[in-house]
Amino acid sequence: MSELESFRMEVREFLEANAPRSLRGTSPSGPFDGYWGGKKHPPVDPDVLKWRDVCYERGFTAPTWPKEYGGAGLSRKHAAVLYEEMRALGLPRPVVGFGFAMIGPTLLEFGNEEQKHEHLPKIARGEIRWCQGYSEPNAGSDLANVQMKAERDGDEFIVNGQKTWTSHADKSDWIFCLVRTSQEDRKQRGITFLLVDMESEGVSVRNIDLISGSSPFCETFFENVRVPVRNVVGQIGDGWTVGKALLQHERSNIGSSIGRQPGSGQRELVEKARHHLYWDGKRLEDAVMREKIAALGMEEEAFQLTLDRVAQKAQAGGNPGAESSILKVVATELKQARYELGQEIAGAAGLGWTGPGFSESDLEFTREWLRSRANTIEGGSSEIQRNIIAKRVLGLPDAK
Amino acid sequence: MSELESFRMEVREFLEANAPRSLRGTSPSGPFDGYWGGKKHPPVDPDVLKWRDVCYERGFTAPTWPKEYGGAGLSRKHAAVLYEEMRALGLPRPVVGFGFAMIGPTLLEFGNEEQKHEHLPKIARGEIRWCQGYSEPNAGSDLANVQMKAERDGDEFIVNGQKTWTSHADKSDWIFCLVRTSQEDRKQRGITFLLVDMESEGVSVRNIDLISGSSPFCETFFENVRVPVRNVVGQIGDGWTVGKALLQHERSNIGSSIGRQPGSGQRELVEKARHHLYWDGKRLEDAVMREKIAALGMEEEAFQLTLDRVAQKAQAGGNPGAESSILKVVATELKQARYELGQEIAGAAGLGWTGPGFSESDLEFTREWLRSRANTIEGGSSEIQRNIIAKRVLGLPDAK
Amino acid sequence: MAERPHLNLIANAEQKMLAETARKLVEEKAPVERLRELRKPEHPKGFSRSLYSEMAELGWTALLIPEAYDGLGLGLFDLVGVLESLGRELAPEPLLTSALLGAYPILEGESEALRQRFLPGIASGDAIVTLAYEEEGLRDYYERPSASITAYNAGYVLNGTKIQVADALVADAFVVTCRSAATDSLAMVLVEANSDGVSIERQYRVDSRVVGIVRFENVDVAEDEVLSLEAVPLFNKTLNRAAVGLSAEMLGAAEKAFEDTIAYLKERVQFDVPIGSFQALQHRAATLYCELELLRSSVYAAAAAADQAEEAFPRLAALAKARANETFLHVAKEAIQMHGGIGMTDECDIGFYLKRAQAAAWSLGNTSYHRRRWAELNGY
Amino acid sequence: MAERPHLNLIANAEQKMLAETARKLVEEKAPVERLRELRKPEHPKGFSRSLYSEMAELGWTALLIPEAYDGLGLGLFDLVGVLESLGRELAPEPLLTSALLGAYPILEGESEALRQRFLPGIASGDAIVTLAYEEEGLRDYYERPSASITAYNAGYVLNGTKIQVADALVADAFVVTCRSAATDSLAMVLVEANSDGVSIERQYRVDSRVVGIVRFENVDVAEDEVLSLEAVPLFNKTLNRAAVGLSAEMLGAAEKAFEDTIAYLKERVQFDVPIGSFQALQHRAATLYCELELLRSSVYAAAAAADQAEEAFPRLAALAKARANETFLHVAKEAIQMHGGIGMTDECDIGFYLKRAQAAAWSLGNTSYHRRRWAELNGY
Repeated sequence: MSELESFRMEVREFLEANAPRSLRGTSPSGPFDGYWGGKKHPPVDPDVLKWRDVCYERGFTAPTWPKEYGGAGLSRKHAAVLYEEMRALGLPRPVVGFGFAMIGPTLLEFGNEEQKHEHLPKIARGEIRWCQGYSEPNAGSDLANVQMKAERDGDEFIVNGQKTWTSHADKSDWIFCLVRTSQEDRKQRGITFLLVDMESEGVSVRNIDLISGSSPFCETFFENVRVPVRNVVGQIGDGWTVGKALLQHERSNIGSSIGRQPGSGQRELVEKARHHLYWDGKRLEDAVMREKIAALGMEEEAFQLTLDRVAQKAQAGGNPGAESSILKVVATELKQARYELGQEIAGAAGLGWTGPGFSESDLEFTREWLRSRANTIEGGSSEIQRNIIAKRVLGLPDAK
Repeated sequence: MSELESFRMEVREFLEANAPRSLRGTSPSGPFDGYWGGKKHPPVDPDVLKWRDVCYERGFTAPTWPKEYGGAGLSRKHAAVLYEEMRALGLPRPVVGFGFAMIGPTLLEFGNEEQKHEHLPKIARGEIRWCQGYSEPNAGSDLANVQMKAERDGDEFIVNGQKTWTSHADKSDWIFCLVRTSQEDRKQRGITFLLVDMESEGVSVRNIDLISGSSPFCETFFENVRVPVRNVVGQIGDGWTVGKALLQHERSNIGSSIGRQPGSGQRELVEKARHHLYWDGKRLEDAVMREKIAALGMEEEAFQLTLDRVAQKAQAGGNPGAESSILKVVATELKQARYELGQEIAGAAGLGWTGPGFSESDLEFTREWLRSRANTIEGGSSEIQRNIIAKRVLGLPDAK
Repeated sequence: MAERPHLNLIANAEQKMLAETARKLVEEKAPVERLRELRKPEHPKGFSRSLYSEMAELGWTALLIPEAYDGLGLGLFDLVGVLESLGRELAPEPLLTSALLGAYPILEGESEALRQRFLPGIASGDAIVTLAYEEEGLRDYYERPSASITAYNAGYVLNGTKIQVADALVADAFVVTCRSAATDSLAMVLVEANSDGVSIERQYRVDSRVVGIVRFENVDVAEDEVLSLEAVPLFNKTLNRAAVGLSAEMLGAAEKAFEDTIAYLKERVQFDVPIGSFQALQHRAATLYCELELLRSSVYAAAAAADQAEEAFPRLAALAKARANETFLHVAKEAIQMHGGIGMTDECDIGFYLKRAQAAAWSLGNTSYHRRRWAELNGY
Repeated sequence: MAERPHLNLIANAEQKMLAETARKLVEEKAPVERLRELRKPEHPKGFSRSLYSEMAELGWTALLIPEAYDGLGLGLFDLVGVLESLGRELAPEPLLTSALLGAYPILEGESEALRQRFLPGIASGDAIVTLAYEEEGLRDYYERPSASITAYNAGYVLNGTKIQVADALVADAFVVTCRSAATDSLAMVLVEANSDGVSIERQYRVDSRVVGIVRFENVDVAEDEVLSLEAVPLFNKTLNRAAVGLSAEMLGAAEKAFEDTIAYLKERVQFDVPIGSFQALQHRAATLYCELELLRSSVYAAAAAADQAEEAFPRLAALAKARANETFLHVAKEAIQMHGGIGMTDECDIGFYLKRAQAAAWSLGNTSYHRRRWAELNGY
């Protein structure tokens, strides 16, 4: 038995002995997506906390992180085995969120020892919940257009300005921000990556409602907020380097999240068609709709196969390659097309905002249809993605 | 009876008395599109020449041109009546071609007396056939990128270079060209509009085959061709002004040519479907195809109604308006879509290049399908048209 | 396949003035942001009754009603200009409802008594009559409803449930599509809202319009409240007219969403330039502009054909609605994309246009429905 | 709806080398401009027999044939890499014809005699066998041909006419789809080209491929020349395999047309900049790139599923061909538009790609056909 296989056995035993029964079968497609943690977290199922604790003890909440920072020091391959076994039992990740997925890896790469020791263990235990402060109202796709000012005053910065699209800011304890510490000729310069405790005086948060209803997004305002200079990650004025690296963590998550459940889009549409359309024995009567669903189902499968191919290439040790640049734009436009077609299938039944007279599942689908319009805007708009493909992959020249 | 109505009576009498029986019912949708004239014209039906002669005598070959240049000096409204009556009898225009439609109006606007007297009557009689020398191999959509050189030598220019896409150059007697007479900072400057007798030494012509087969297009080469300076139209170096005005004549013809036969596209497709697809009584069996034809037929009708609306606005004395800017791009893309759908209907029967095993009408349709790909390139590509709409109609800013 | 008739596609001076007046009034008193208030549960009507009265005073509700019933006896082209103006701000005042959905079947139906009873009130704006034709699971088989009437005494009894009935909560009466048990054909009858056995429940729709579930339980229908017992032609005529009216609203809405987007493209700066200078966006904007112009021609042509009583009218009505569905949705989606993140927020008005586009596309015949009708009318 | 199996989507080292060899040979000896010569009436074969022999020597014709019949016994994934390379230059050498259209039904059919008679020759490149399945007016009801066999003596007699038969003029034998009069079912039989009653006429197709009308007039078919008398499964299996092979050619062709276009965008200067710097074109090019990547995954997956004998194979074959149809046509149309005027001339190679795209899209099932199959296989 290889070392990896014996690790797998070990994990199985651990999970069998320690994973609470009540959590098994709840993830990843179940109702529970994992423990987001933080000081403001509402009262939580004690089994979730128990699950977090037993994992933390073994370093399994952040398995690839070094032991000294609360991880288990596992290789990627070992961590993959761990996750496979958790998935096999339908277990949620013990700790999830921006801390674990984004600022954690960034601190490991760019943080100093003090910062790592201070923040990483708390993230691994889910004690502190983090949110992201990148976007500003006047920036949009132009992320480097950072206007929020941080002026030096001795050992502190005085921060003034506004961030937007800060997901879950209302539930978070700390925020990592790009701030402007000096004006330079290129706007990518003079940006600093700063960690801010949201309990500091002068920080306030307002929820953003979307066209689809309430949302996790917030606007976060900073008015004369004092932040210690030691909260800078990397060099002062070199925050763009840190910020860009962090964005890689974000992007790589988006495309693959769509392909997670193979064939699910088509299945959902056919299910919808079963409810709302006429059937002729085993066949959908409306030939036009049948072809539309098939066209969509095919595109979805082609995309999932592309995800597989990218993954196999990466596994084979090769560069993930140019193919991966298409994932975000294809995934999001496909998702929109799926919701549009679903709405076409639902017809008048898809026009509800709340009850009565509309089914729960139709209402939810309608909200998601509206929400899906943001997919091609957030996380690098489709326009930005196509610019990137044109320039980086196809090597087309910059507009003069 | 209004003056216009009495003119109509007069025209009717004239046509009844003079229009050869053999030509009635041959146009505009018939096989004959009119007399193109010129010295190289192949032997022609004597009735066509007779028709030309009786019309020329009354100035009816170019009815709006002044009498002194071979026209009838009619107002636009009167000319419209004349054409209506010709159309009612299915008569072709007595003289057609680039002379009548393009260089004639341009000379009327920009030519000097000598030029008007020399060229217009010959155009009106169809004695001289003209072609257009605008495009060059390296210009494409960038029409102002004129490289063909004309160097002054006393009373003459010595012309060297190449024009392309010169329709019917092989059958034409004269060519009107944009030539470069000086290098300036803006390339629109230093262009001169020049008339060249194609019998001059050093002019040669080569036919261009298209992907759809043979074509009227030619490449026209100029090697040390001597052209008298008096053949300049407008000012030396100011040919862009003349050339642009001439292009207006071209563009305004393209859009409307598509709408000339209302409903014809859909009719043709349904006819094709009758041949190639299965019918269920009066209804096309294939619901998907039925919807595709309907969608196309609807777009066609919407376009034709837009043509009508533009025409009615113009008639009402108003500005033709922003709507007219869309005609070219919509007409050509619609035409392409129609041919694509026709090919979809024809299926394997639409794959022939020549016989045997393919019907004449399918073969012709296939060639036209291929030819239609050029419609969105020639006469101002769809890209150029959209630039124009974005900038001139929508007022969007230039790219920096 | 019929030839195209000559249609007058340009508004005359009176029509222009009417539309201009409407546009100013709507811009001033009915800006789209009003919907954030009107959509709340505490506004059961979903529109402003006083503004509607003002519209009625300007004659809009009377436009299509013959002079014999105190109307102005004008045409659909006149109304289309007004509806286009309402559409620009997505104004929910029930002009389309009353002037077309309710009044038209009464006007063209078989009951003179109903004409006298309702048309003057509709013309004055005092009465609101709506059409109840949607049912759960019916989709676009409008001529085969489950609701039905059976003979009873000298009249009939109506049973059935209609959904998403426009302006159900304020309607004085409903024109109801139902199956006549005797003839096994589509019938249309009128029922007053306060009749015994009628109950109404508000529905909350994505486009903030107030619609309702209307239940009819053993409701008496008198002989002279029957509009038609062989109602397929009457229903189709009603659908056609109303579809053109709705298309006009959609045209106005699409055009406003487009204008707002173009304005945003000029004003929003990214990467140090206005985003409207990016050619990819310019070309997409140009494409939308083309579609809008084609839609405009289609709507005006359908209205003109109605007024000129042209045989082509049903075809052109199908054309107008199919293109309105496609164009408005396309414009609305692009409008949000071009607005970027801000376009996704409820604070920004542009999202209302997408919601309305979806709802309007599924009212009075979706695209597929009208394409099928078009194909049928063109003989294939 | 079935779950997706694990499919190996990456070529192994041998497969890469095979494809690379093919690509080099084709680039060197079969550049697309060759078609201007080959399409002429004086080239009745429409391809180079000596080049085909060279391909056979490299083992390409033997790839799929079992070792028992002198083949290499490899898989579809191996062949797909070679076909992709041929596709890049639209090379008309009949590899797809022989290796799939002809060999596959013989291999999977019921006649061991035919296997022994033909497979070794196909493997060595000496014999060319093709499939005759298209008929006038048949469209894609492939399983309902007019050609038919009736029992006669110990065997059958075949009558009928097939059109656009690939490589008809050089084929040694035809696999023919026909109706069995006795069973009223689809049958597949083999007929040698030099049999009495077979006549062949060249057809000129838009894509410069040599195809032919093949007429069968009272042609004798021996008992052991019958591949199947209940041939729907055999035909579908053949169509699926061949469709994947054709999709691989189309992938290669689309990818080459795309590369040529990108190169042109970089080199062609207008308005003093390379036209590839225009964002509207950049975004369209990026969209094509995405479509190509999805097509590539689909083709490789279908080939892998065939080799892994996965149940999902028929679904994935439909996916590959449907997407190949759409993508290749889209790429080819955009390629011409982006080349501008020069792209319209016969002197420019890019036009060949559009012509081939159209012809390929209508061979072995159009998009609509494969979507319907997909829907069926997914239970709706």
